[in-house]
Amino acid sequence: MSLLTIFYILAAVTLATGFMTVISKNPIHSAIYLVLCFFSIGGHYLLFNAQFLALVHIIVYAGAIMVLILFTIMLMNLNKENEPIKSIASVLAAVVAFALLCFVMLAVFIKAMPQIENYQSSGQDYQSIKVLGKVLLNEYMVPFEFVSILLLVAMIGAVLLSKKQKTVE
Amino acid sequence: MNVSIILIILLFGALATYFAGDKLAKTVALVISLASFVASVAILNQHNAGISSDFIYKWISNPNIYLASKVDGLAIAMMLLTTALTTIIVWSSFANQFKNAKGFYALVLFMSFAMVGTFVSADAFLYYIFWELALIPIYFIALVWGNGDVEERKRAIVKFFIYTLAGSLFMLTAFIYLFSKAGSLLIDELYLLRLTEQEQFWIFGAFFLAYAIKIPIFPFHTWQANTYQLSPSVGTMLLSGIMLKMGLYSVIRWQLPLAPLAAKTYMNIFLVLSIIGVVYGSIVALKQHNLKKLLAYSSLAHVGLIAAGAYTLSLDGLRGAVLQMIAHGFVVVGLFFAAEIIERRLNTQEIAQMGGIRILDTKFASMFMIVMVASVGLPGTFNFIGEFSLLYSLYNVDIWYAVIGGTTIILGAVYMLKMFQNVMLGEANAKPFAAITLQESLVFVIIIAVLLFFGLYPKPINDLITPALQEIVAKINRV
Amino acid sequence: MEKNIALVLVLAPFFGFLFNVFFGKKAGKTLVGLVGTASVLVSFLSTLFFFSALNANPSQPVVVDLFQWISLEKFNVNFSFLLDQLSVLWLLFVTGIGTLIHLYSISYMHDDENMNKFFAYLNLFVFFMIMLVMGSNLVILFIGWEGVGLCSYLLIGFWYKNQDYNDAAKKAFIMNRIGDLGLLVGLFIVAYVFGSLDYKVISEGAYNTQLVSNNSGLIALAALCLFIGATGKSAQIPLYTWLPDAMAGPTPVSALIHAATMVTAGIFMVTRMHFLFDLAPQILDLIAIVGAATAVLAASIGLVQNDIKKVLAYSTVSQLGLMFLALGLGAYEIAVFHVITHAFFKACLFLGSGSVIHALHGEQDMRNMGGLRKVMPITFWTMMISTLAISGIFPLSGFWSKDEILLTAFHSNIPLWIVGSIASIMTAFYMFRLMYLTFFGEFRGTEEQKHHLHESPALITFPLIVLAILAAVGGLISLPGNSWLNHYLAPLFRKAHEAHHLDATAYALMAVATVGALIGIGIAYSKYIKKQEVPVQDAEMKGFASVLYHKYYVDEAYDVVVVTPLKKLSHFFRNYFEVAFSETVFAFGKIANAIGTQGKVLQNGSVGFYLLAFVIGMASILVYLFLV
Amino acid sequence: MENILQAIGIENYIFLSVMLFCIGAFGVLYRRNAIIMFMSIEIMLNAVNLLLVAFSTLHQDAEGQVFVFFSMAVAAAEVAVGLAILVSIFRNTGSIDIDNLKNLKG
Repeated sequence: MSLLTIFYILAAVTLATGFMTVISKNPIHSAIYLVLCFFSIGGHYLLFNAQFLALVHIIVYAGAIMVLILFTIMLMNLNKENEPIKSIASVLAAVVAFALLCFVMLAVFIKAMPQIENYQSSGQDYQSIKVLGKVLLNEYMVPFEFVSILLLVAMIGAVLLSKKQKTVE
Repeated sequence: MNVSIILIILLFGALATYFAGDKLAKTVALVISLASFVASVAILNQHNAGISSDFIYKWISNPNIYLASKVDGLAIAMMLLTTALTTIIVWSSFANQFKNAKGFYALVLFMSFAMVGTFVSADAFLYYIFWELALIPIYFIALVWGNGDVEERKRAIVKFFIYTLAGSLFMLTAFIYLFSKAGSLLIDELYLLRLTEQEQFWIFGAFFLAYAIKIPIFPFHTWQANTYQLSPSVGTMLLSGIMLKMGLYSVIRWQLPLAPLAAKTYMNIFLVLSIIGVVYGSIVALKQHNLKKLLAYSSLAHVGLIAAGAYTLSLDGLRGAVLQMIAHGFVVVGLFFAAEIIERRLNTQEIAQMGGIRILDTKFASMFMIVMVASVGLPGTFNFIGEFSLLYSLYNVDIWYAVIGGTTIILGAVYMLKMFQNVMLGEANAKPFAAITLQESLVFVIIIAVLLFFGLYPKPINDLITPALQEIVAKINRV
Repeated sequence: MEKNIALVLVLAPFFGFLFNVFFGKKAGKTLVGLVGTASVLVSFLSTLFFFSALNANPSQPVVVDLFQWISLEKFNVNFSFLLDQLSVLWLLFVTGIGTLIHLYSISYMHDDENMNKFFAYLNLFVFFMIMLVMGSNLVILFIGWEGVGLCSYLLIGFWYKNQDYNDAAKKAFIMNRIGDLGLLVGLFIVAYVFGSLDYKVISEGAYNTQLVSNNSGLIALAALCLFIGATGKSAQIPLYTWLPDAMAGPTPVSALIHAATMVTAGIFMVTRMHFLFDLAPQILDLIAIVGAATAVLAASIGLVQNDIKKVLAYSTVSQLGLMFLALGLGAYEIAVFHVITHAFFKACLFLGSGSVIHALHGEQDMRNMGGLRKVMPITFWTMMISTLAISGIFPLSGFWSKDEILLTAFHSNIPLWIVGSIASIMTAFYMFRLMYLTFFGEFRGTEEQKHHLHESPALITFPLIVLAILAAVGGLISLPGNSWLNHYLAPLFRKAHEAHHLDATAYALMAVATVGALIGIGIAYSKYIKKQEVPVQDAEMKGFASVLYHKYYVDEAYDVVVVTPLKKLSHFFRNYFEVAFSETVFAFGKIANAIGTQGKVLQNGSVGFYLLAFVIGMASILVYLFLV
Repeated sequence: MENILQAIGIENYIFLSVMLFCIGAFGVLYRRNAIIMFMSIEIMLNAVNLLLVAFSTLHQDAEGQVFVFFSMAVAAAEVAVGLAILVSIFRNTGSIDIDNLKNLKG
C-alpha cells in the first residue's frame, strides 16, 4: 500500500468525520466523530514522521479536550436532538460562506504554489523528539514558560467561571 | 537654568496645590504662579544676557522625537504673558469660594503648565501634546465649576471640547505628513523642508482648521460665546486671555514659516475671513444682552484683527499681532474680571439687570472705564500700539482692509460705550452694590499699570520680540 | 532747560488731573479748584516763555525728543514735541482761555458733588489738548485727538444719571471716532508715501516734486482722509450732529471744549498739514464747499432754536464752517485768525449763557427768559460785546477776521462769498434774537425764578470781562495791511501769503458785510423788540420753520440710514447667522449620530451574522492581499 | 522514507487543510449549538496545525512543529475557559443556543 493510498484513506476519514461532526444533530455523536477526526489527523502527523506531535495531539485533543467537551455535554444534559430548525437564509449563508472561503483559500494557495515548490530540503534531523525538545527549551524557552502560565491562568479562569456564583445580597 | 524649570514649577505646583487641601489651595496656587512668573523673568534676564535657555533631550528613538524647547524672544514674551496672567487670574479669584478648591486650582496651574509648554516646545510632537493637554483642564473647569443651567452648559462645553479637538486632529495629520517627509519633528528640521505648493496648501489648510477654531476666526467661532458665558470667570479669563493666544502664536510660529508659499498665495482668503470676523463680531456684539457674551464677541473682533495682521506676513503685521496679543490678554482679563465683580454682587450677567453702578461705586466705574477705553484702542494705552501696527500692516496690503478692519475703532466704541452706559451709568440700581475691595482693585491697578506703561513705552517688549519675528519673516520669505 | 519747561507745560495739567482724581474728595472744593486752575496757569506761563523765545528767534522752533514710541519696519514714531509758531499760538489761547474757564468753573460748579471729578476731567482735557497741539508728529497728535474726544465724552456725560446726556456723550464719541478712522487711514497713507509721520519729514517730502508727482493720487486721498478726520472733530458736514447734542455737558465744558479749543483741532490739523493740502487742490475745493455749506446750514438751523446753548452750538458749527471755508481757499492764517477771535467771543458767549443759566437755576429755554439786562448788567454787557463781535460789527475782532474770510472768498469764488455772507447775516440775526429774547423785554419765567434773579459772583464775571475785552480788541493782531499774525506765522508757510491791500474792493466788501450784519440785527430788532414776539411752542411750529427746528431731520435720517440698519443687521446676525453657524457645527454631530443609529442595526446580536461578516471580510482581505 | 512529501505532494495537504478548515467554518456558521460551534473551531484549528506540520516537513524545519505545539496549548486553554463560560451561560439561561445570547445587540 503506497503512502499515497494511505494518505487518501486518512484524508477521506478526516474530511468525512469532520463533516459528520458538523452536521450531526446529536452533540454526543458530533463529539465521537470529532474524536475520530482527531485520530485521523494524528495519523497524518505520523505520516510526516512527527511522532512527538502525534503523541501530544492524541493526548491533548483526543484525550483532554474531547473528554472535557463530553463531560460538558453530559453535564448540561445535551444529548438530545433539540436544535431548532434553521431558516433557509442562515443555511444559505453558511453554504455561501463555506464555498467562498473554500474558493478563495484554494485560489490563494494555488497562486502560491510556484513559491512553495521552490524549497529545497537539507536532509537534517529536524523533528525527532530530541531535536524538538532542544528547540523548545533553547530558542523557545520564554514562550514555553509563558504557555505554562497561560495554561495556569486558563485553569484558574475555568474554575472561577464555572463555580456556582453566590447570590449577592 | 533652562526653560524646563518653569514647566517643572507649574506641574509640581499643580500637584502641590492638589495635596495642599481645599483651604490652602488658592494660596499655594498663587505662590506657585508667582514663582513661575519670577522664573520667567529670570529666563528673560538670561535671554537678555545672551545665554540660551534651550534644551533638547532625546525622548523616543523611533519615531524620532525629542523633548526640545527653544526659547526666543517671542516664546519668552508669551511665557511671561502666561505666567503673569495666571498669577493675576489666581489672585482675582481669591474672593470666590469654590467647591473642591484644590482640584480647581490644580487644574488652573496644570493648564498654565500646558500653555507654557505649547509656547516653548520646539518639537512638533511635544507641541501637539501640550496643545491638547491644555484643553483638558479647561474642559473640567468649565464643566464642573461653570455657571448656568447644567444641561445647557454640558452641551456648550462638550461642543467646545469636541470642536477644538477635531480641529487639532487635522494639525496632527499635517505633522504626521511632515514627519514622513523630514524624518524628524524638530521645528528647525521642519523649517528646512522644501515642500511643493500643493503640499504646502494642504498643510496650511490643516493648520488653519486647528488654529481658526482655537483663535477663533470667523466662521469657526460658534463655540466661543456660549463657552465664555457658561465658564466660571477664571476659566473665561484663561480661555480668552491666554488660550486663544496659543492659536495666534502657533500661526506665527508654525503655520506661516512651514507653509510660506501657501500663505502667500492664499493670503487674501485668510485676510478676508479675519476681517469679516472683525466686523461681524463687532456687529453681533451690538445686540447682546449678556455681558460675558458681549465681551466674547468683542474678543472675536479683536482677535480677528490680530489674525489679519499675522496673515499679512509682514514684520509690522506680526509685531502688531504679538503686541496686541499681549495687550488683549491683559485687557480681556480686566474686562471679564469686571464682569465677575458685577456678577459677585448682583448675581447676574444680564445687562438689563445692571445699571447705575457708577453712583454706588465710582472707583470701580473709573477702573472699568480705563480698561474699556484701552480695549477700544485709545492712544496711550497698550492696545493702540498693537492696533496701529496691525492696521498699518493691513493698509500696506490694501487700503480697504485697513478701512474695513478699522471699523472696529467705530463699532468697538459703539458697543463698548453702549454696554458701559447700560451697566454703569444712569440712575442708581435698586440692588445694593458693595464697594470694590482692596484685593479686587489691586487686580485692576496691575492691569491698568501694564496697559498704560507699555502704551507709552512699548520698547522693552518691542526689543524682545523683534529679533525673533525678523527671523520668522526671513523664513517666510525664504521662498 | 527748554526740555524741562516743555515737560512742565505738558505735565502740569496732568498732575492737576492726578491730584484731583486721587486727593480731590479729601482736599475740599476750594483746593480742587485752585489746583485745577493753577496747573493750567502754569502751562500758560510756560507757553509765554516759549512765545517770547520764539519771538526772539523765529527761525528756530523748539523740538523736544523724549523716546522712541512705536517702531515699524520702515520708520519709527518718536514721542517728541514741536514748539513752533503754530503750536505756541494755539497753546496760548488753549491754556489762556483754559485758565479763565477753570476760574469760572470754580464758582459755576461749586454746588456739584463731583466737582473734583469735573476739574480732573477738565485738566485731563487740557493735557490732551496740549498733547494734540504740541506733538511733533501725527501720531502724537492722534493721542491728543482721541484723548480730547474721551474727555469730551466724559464731560458731556458728566451728569451721568441722566441717560439722555449719556446718549449725547456716546454720540459725540462715536461720531468723533468715525472721523478718527478717516484720520488714521490718512495717517497710513501719509506714512506710506512719505515714509514718516513727522511733520518735518513730511513737509520736506511735500516739496520733493519727484515724490509728489509719483504719488499725487495717494496724496489727494490722504488729504481727503485727514479732512474726514477734521469733519468729525470740528463738526462739519456730515459729522456735525454731535456738537449741538454735546451741549448736555456743563456750560464751562461747552465753552472750553465745544467752542474754543477742541473743535478747532480740525483746523489746527489742516493748517499743520497745509503742505499736504496744498498738493491736493481738488480736496481744498471740497473743504471750501463743505465749510460754506456747513456755515449756512448750521446758521439756518440756529435761526429757530430756543435753547440758548443750542443756538450757540449751531453758531459754533457755522463759524467753524467759515474757518474751513478759509482753509479751503488756502488762506490758512486767516482761518487761524478766525479761530482765535472766535475762541474769544464764543467762549465769552458760552460763559455768559452759563451765567444766565446759573442765575435761572438751570433754565435753558429762551422763551422763559427776558429782561435780564437790568439784573445782570455785567453778563449783559460782556455778552453784548461778544455778540457784536460775532456779528461782525466794526471795529470788534469778529469784523476783521470774518471780513478777511469773505474777502478771500470774493477774490477766488463769488458763489462761496455769497454763501458766506448769507451765513454772516443769519449769524447777526440769530445772535441778536438770542440777546433780545434773553435780556430785553419782560421776564417770562416763574415767580420763583424771578425772585432769585441775581448777577453772578466775581469769579464768573471776571473771566467774562477779560474775554469781552479780548473779543473787542482781538482784531488788532491781524489788521489788514499790517498783520502781526501773518508776519508771525510766516516761517510756517513756504509761500508767503501777502496781506490784502486795502483797495476799493476791500472797503466795499467791508461796507457790504457791515450792512448785511445791520440788516440781520434790524430784522431781529423789529421782530423781537418792536413786535415783542416770543417764539411759539414746539408743537405749533409750521412749515419750513419746523423743518429748521428739527435740524432738517438729519438726525432722523442718520437713524434711518445708519443706526437702524446696523441694529437690524445685528439682530439678523445674532438670530440667524449665529444660529446657522452653530447648527452647522452641531450638524456634524448629528451626522455622526445618524450613522451610529443606522450602524447599530448591524450589531443585531446574531452570532451567525457576525461570523458571516467575519468570513466575508477575511475572504476579501485574502483576495486583496494575494489575488489582486 | 526520505521525505513523505515526495510521495504525496504538498498540494494534497493544502487541499486537505483548506477543506477541513472550510468544514469547520461551515460548522460555525451552520450550527447554533455552542458546543458544536466549539468543536468546529477545534476542527479549524486542527486544519491549520496540519498545514503547519506539512510545511514544517517541507522546509525541514522544527519551528513549524513548535508552533503547533504552542497552538495546542492555546487551544487547550481556550477550550477550558470557553467551556467554563458555556457552563455558566447554561446555568443562567438554561440553554446554549447561541441565538439566545443577544445582550450585546445595539
